[in-house]
Amino acid sequence: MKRARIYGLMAEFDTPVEIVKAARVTYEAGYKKIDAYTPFPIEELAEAIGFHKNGVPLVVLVGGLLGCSGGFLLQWWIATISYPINVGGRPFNSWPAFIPVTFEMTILFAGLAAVFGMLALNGLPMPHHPVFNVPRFAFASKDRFFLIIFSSDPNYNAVRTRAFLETLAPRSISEVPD
Amino acid sequence: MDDPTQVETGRAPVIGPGYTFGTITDKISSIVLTRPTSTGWLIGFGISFLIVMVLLYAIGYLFLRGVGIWGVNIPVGWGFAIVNFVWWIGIGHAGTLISAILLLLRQSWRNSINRFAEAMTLFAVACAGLFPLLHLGRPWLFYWLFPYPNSMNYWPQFRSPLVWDVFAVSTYFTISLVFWFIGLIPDLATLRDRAQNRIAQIVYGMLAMGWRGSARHWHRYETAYLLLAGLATPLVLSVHTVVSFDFAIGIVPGWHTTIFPPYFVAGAIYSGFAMVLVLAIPIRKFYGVEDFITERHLENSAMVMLATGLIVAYGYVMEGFMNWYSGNVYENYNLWNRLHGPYAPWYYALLFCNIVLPQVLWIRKFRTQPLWLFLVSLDVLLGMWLERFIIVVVSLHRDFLNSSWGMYYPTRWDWAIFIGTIGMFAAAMFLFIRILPMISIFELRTLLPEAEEVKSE
Amino acid sequence: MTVETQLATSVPQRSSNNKMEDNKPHREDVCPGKKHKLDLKTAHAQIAATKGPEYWRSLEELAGSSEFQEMMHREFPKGASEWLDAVSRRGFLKLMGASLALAGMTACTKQPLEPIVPYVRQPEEVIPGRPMFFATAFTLSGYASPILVESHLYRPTKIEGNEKHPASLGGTDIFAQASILGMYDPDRSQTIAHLGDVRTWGNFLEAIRGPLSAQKAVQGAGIRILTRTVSSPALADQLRSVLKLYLQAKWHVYEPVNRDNVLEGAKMAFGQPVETQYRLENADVIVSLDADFLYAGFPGSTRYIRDFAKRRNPDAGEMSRLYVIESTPTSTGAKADHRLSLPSVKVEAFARALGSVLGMNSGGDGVLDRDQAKYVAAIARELQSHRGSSAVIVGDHQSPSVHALAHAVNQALGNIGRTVVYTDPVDANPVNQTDSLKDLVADMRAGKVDMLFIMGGNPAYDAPADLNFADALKNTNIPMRVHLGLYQDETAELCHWHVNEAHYLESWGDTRAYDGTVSIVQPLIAPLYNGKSAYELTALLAGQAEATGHEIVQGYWQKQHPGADFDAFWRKSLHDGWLAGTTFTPKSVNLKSAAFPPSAVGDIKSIEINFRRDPSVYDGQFSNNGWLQELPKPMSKMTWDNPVLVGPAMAARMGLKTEDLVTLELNGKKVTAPIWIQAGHPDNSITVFLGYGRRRAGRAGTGTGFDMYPLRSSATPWFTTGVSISKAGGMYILASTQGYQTMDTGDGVTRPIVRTRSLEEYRKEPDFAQDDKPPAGLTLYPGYNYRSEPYAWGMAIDLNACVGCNNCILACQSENNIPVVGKEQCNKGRHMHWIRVDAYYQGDRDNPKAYFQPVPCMQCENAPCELVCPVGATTHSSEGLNDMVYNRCVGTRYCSNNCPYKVRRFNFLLFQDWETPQLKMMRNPDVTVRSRGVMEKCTYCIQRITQHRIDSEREDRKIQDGELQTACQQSCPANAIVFGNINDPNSQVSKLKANARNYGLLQDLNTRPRTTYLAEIRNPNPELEGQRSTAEHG
Amino acid sequence: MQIFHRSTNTISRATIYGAAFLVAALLWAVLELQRSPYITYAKVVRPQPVPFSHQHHVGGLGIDCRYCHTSVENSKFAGIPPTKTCINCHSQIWTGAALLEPVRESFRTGKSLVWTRVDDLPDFVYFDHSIHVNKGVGCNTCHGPVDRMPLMFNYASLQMEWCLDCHRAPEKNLRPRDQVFNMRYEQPSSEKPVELDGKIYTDQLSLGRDLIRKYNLRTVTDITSCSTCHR
Repeated sequence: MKRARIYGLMAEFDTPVEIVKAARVTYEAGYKKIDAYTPFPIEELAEAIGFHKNGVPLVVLVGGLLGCSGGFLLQWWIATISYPINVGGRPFNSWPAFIPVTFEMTILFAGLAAVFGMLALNGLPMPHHPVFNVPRFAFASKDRFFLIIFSSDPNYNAVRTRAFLETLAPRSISEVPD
Repeated sequence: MDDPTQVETGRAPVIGPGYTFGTITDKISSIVLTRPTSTGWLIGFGISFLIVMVLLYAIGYLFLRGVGIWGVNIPVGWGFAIVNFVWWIGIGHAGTLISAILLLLRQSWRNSINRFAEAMTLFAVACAGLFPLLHLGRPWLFYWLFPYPNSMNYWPQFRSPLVWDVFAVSTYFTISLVFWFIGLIPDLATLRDRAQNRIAQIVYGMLAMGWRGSARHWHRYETAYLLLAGLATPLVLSVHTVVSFDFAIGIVPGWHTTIFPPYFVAGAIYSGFAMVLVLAIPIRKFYGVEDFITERHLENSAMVMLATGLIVAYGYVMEGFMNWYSGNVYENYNLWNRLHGPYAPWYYALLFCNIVLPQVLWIRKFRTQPLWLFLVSLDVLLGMWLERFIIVVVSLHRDFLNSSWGMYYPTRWDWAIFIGTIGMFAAAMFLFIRILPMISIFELRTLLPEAEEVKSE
Repeated sequence: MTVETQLATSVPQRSSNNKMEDNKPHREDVCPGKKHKLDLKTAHAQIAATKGPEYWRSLEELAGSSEFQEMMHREFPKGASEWLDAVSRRGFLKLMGASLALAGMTACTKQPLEPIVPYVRQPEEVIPGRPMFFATAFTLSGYASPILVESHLYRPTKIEGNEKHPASLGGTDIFAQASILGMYDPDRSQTIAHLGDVRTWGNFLEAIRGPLSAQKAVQGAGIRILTRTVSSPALADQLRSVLKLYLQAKWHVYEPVNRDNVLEGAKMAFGQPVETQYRLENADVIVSLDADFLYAGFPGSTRYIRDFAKRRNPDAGEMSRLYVIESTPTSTGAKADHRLSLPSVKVEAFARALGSVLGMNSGGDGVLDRDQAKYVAAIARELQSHRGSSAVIVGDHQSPSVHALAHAVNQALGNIGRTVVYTDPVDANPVNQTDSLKDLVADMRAGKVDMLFIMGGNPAYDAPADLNFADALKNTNIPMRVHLGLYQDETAELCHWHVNEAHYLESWGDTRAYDGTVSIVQPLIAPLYNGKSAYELTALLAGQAEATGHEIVQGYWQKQHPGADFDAFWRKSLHDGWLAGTTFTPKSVNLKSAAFPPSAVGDIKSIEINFRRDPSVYDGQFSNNGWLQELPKPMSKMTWDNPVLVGPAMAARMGLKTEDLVTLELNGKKVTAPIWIQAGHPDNSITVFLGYGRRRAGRAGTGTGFDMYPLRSSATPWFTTGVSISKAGGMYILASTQGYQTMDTGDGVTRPIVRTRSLEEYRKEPDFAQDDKPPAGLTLYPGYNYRSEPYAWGMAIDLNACVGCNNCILACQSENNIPVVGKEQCNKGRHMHWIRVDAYYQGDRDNPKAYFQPVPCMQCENAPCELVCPVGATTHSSEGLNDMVYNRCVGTRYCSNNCPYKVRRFNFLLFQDWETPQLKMMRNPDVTVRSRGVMEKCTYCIQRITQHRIDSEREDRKIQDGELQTACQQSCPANAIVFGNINDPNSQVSKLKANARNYGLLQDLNTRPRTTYLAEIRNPNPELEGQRSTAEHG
Repeated sequence: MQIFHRSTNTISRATIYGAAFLVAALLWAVLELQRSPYITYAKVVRPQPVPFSHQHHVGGLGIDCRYCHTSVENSKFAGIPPTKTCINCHSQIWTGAALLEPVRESFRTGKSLVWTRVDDLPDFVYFDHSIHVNKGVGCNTCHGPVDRMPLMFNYASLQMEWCLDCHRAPEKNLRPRDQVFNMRYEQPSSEKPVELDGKIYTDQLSLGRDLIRKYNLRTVTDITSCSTCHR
């Protein structure tokens, strides 16, 4: 593959403990544009790279409220405005009977919001990504843990950054072509 | 929370000793990625596929001639179709329950069974979803149950539990589906990276949507997953509650009972876990994953069954008691009819299957020995089916006016469609096992000591 | 005959006051049916496009289509293929239909282009879209039921009673109502046939000319004419003139269900044949000796029901008391205040005992036991204390002596002229029909017969077994045997010539009601298959081959009513439905002998067998009528079969269960049939019903049930002893439409379904039926306000008046296009009747009390069915009707499950017949024809309500009370069903609902039914109370 | 290793989020279709044996509707004229016209003309002309400007929503009874006021409301009950 510009420098570690340690050090060393890749969720890691709160809960809340109000209003409108009709002598707005559907709609919208919100915020789907250019990255979904410093980081410097990573004693360091 | 690594006295661990991230990954992904397919699988799938053909034939004939080919009549307007519907929906409760509720309860042992439990849920709900459609007199008009702007200016009737059903079941299916899919994404990524041939890579790659295990992604992922669990928990409880409304809202003696929602939910979990065991026990044997689905899992599931079984038993007792206590002639007769009427043998069979026999689970041997547990689970599945039969048919066949009493006899078409759905369910399970990781790989990884160390620091 | 002479001459009574039609039979619009739809329309187009004779010819073409022929020759009950699982041809059609349906949802809503076909010249009286009503009369065994026929563009669609006629007063009977289906029956004989090959009328004239002229020479010594009972003055006159023409010719009469005993009884008492009429409105005490006078088939029953019901109202005047002494349980027995279950052979003894107490020298041996004797005493006392206001009625089955005895008793009690009236016989040729047939057979065997004309009737099937008529017909080579009949039946099979008869709705004629009043029978439609009437055939014998029925009948009456005003007289007669001044005047006859020779009854100890006309198919002439076949018989609710009735005690003794097959053997003849255990049937006695087991009836009648005629002999046509019963082994499925025939449930509770008390109890506690009425404010909901509406429809059904005659069921079936589903479906509990009549037995099963309860839709204000319908296919109208929108229904059947009254009916399969053109013509165009997969139910005849509302609104007025009647109400001879506006406090229905007896069925469920019931009050004789266990208080 | 090309990112996102819109679009299309003339035949001329022109007979010659549609005032069915009605005039005029041959033939042979139904409701809908005409619903309110139709077509969709439009607000369309058969009637406006019982109306709604009272129409609840049209 022709030499393209660099996306970042990637260091490979063996254990969760190492990567978390490494991430902390790197962050404290002033590298802010970094990320870490692991085969399973490690809560500490997010904090380590300075990622604390995310927008998912808000999206879900909005979705839930939409579903709830939408669900009830639909039924209410149908039963009292659109075509009010006497069913078994019950009042047009028999709201207790509308609760189940309202509830289901709430869950449905909130649930879908959670899923698609999460995907959107994560920028997925993204089948193509520079990190995949690194052959060993295949192990990120098995038993290896990767730390990357993006070339976009102000402090990034091909030579110094590599040196810095060396100090973290990774199993390997590889350049990530963009 | 309990440390899965240390083995309590006599209690099996949730994961066998000596596994690493790597070995777990390889062992599970190999089941999917290895070629060629095992003959056992081919035979099993072949048989279930044939049964699906029977189902299709039966459905074709049904649409051709109308529901009259079934045993339904006046007074028994609902027969096998609704019985099977409730049965399947009930079974479909275990998956989401395990993945959602047990997740919230931090029951880490769930990690190794939730994946195929969820799949099982989806397929069960799909089978269930068939029946409300098939049992319609004019199935091609099913879409009138959905609110859509039409030239008649007319809408569904939202006071009807059947409409609630439509919403509950479709919501449940959708949420279960996305829940299951979200859980799959990291494992799909794993498969993508393990897959050897191009097609597999592309397919798994597409489904994985480019998951790369970024810490940020994991963070949002976990939040979303947790929220979904939080949403799915009330949902799963609501679904069978709504299904029970189909009956509880009616005025038919034997239907019109306030105890139905809780007792239906309990029953659902009961049969759900039974089905989980019926699937887990053979699977762990044939694919040699006893180390991931250990006796511990079997035992825990057995305990859940025992507990829910007792709730169900309580339900029966209260039902009977209320029938008598109400002092209402029709309610009284409903009880009498169950005990002495033409369907009495079925009622006693139900009591035996659901209440008497499962008590053996008090004995540890039956909880831990796969074969026994398997048989008990089958018995529970049968029992729960009988329960729905009693509720639907026996309540309807003798209600208020003696002049309108009748009997219900299922026809061969009733049976064909019932068994057909079982075949459909099996076929789907086979396919799932073959092409997707039946055990959540990444969640299993978190159970390993190495994974725990981070926290212990 | 052209349609002009046919119809221009017929006179409508009510012209178009409440129905409309727009040239197309309405149908539910569903995709699978779609494929047929175009066929249907074009077919109809073809029919309507042509006019006059071609109209019918084009119909014949349709009827002649191969598809139709194929169906006609299928020897299954109608629609049999529906439940034969093999995919039949029709099944295949439906496959295509279904696939069309599944092809695409939107495709469903696209309508095909429809032709619309106007007249070329439109008749004056026709307003397109509005029906006309013609008065005519239906005749059964010589007795006429005066009727009005609703006609849409000259297509008769429904039969109603003629309320202006004294013999009807608006009521009808089941046979009259069902006869409309008989007319459209696609299995009817459609051609003249010679040895089975199709021939023309011309051919027939050819064939008959020679032999007839040959007979001239011998004064017609070889001519024999066999008819059914003839009460038609014109026909009788014709026949007599034929006999004058051929002095040696003979006219024989035979009906399997004849009144020989009545005739002989009258002769025995008065030396002359007389007709006995009863004036039940004057009767305080009625004693029925085996007389089923409250059910169709008993002359005058329609009127008797009305008069009887009038006297059964505990709130107005003195309530009459009815004693019934009978063997076979009948609906009359069910209404009795005291029913004595007595084998027929002992009834004579009972009568004699009664007679001797009342001072006849009637003997009265000691056959009766203590209880029975007690009855005799009690009844005698009652009769004596009600001189002039009592009536003893004897059934046709009882021996002449019993009839004579009854005449004597009535005379002695001074009832003549008050409750009992004698007139000339309605039968124009009152001979002993059994003897008449015997003579004929004798002549046949003696080879004296050269030409035999069988006009109507089916002797080959229903003649007494010992006469062996069929054999006589087959093996005594009579050179010319001619059969005139509606069907190519068992008799037609054995005749050289078969002439297809014109149905009475297709031809001119006249007939007499039980009171002698003559009605002109006017055609409602030109003969579908160019059939000939008996009048025309007789005219042929009299040498007037070309005479039309119209000329014959009008000609005859012109002779009777000469004078300038004949045309006016004629038009009035046609319009009113009867000829003024033809009613018989009571005649005074005096008892000639007081001797009552004992009639021979075999060994009383041995088992007795009763032969009875079937409550549904009568003597077999209606056995191809699907409506009647599927009509649940009043006591057993049996459909499509005639099991052997056995009493509980006897069944227990012999170890018989319902549906067991048994073999009956009587003087050498054997019949195997299933058992039905009938509560109230006396011990040591069984009952079999005639009219089933036909070989050549048609798709509905052929092979249904069991032929009992082989056991019936001319000596003992109604009952005899000495029958032997033996288990034949095996079972036979019987389709009864009622699941459970008592209000007692297994847990020892009696449900308050039919609420009843004795008169005294009622007087003490008038509001006994109210106990469980829920308080108005019981529900959580505010409730819907109907008071502000101009109309709020409601119905009240008086259980006291209802005699379980089944009229309402048939009226509803005819009015609302309700399909016939066949035995198998009935057996599955899928019968479609919108109104049913439940029969409940209470108390001692050997002689229980029985109650009838008609159950239509209750139109609940808090309707449980509506609440659960997911698509809102059933909702409430502002006038309180529980609307059912068939085209919205998707068929979840949830509504039916949730209906505590189970009055909803579901089209589990494609029950409606979309193929047969005749049946399409019969449909009521104002009611949607439902297709497969939709729920249906009673809506208080919404089509009638709407029509009356529209008509009244056009005139800016309100609908008058009584102006609007539901079909069931209109047909009810007892006025038991009252429908109207409950927002109008003065309406009849409001008044009834205010009555203390008024209660809602299952009212404790707070469904607030709009249909309510008036509790039943019985008027037992205190002297006899406790005679029988009375456990029915609910 | 990199399995996918860079472009797949955009493509995959486009497909996922695009799918949503696609489904919506399809649904919309179906709903449009069911209202389209393809289904309703609205404004679509149908094949007829004779090209009868209402424009000529009504607009041109000013023949009253009731001359042909005789039963419109007292039957649910307005009535299709028998051939005789045509011949009444056409035995005098246009006796030779080739176009009219089918009519003459029908009259000669006694075989009816077979027209194609124009305003055709489904068979489960029971519409009654007489009541509408008598309560002040004009012919052209539903049938459109028949007097300007050379060939006949159904003006409205005849779908339930269309019926309900009027049944839910009759005042929008009512007119005095004597105007029902007036093809040129216009709803009251300040330019063209309508007079009724000596009162001058300049807007439809006030006229309509008074007519509802005058002709004592049933309430909207009444006429939107299912059984009003379905039996």
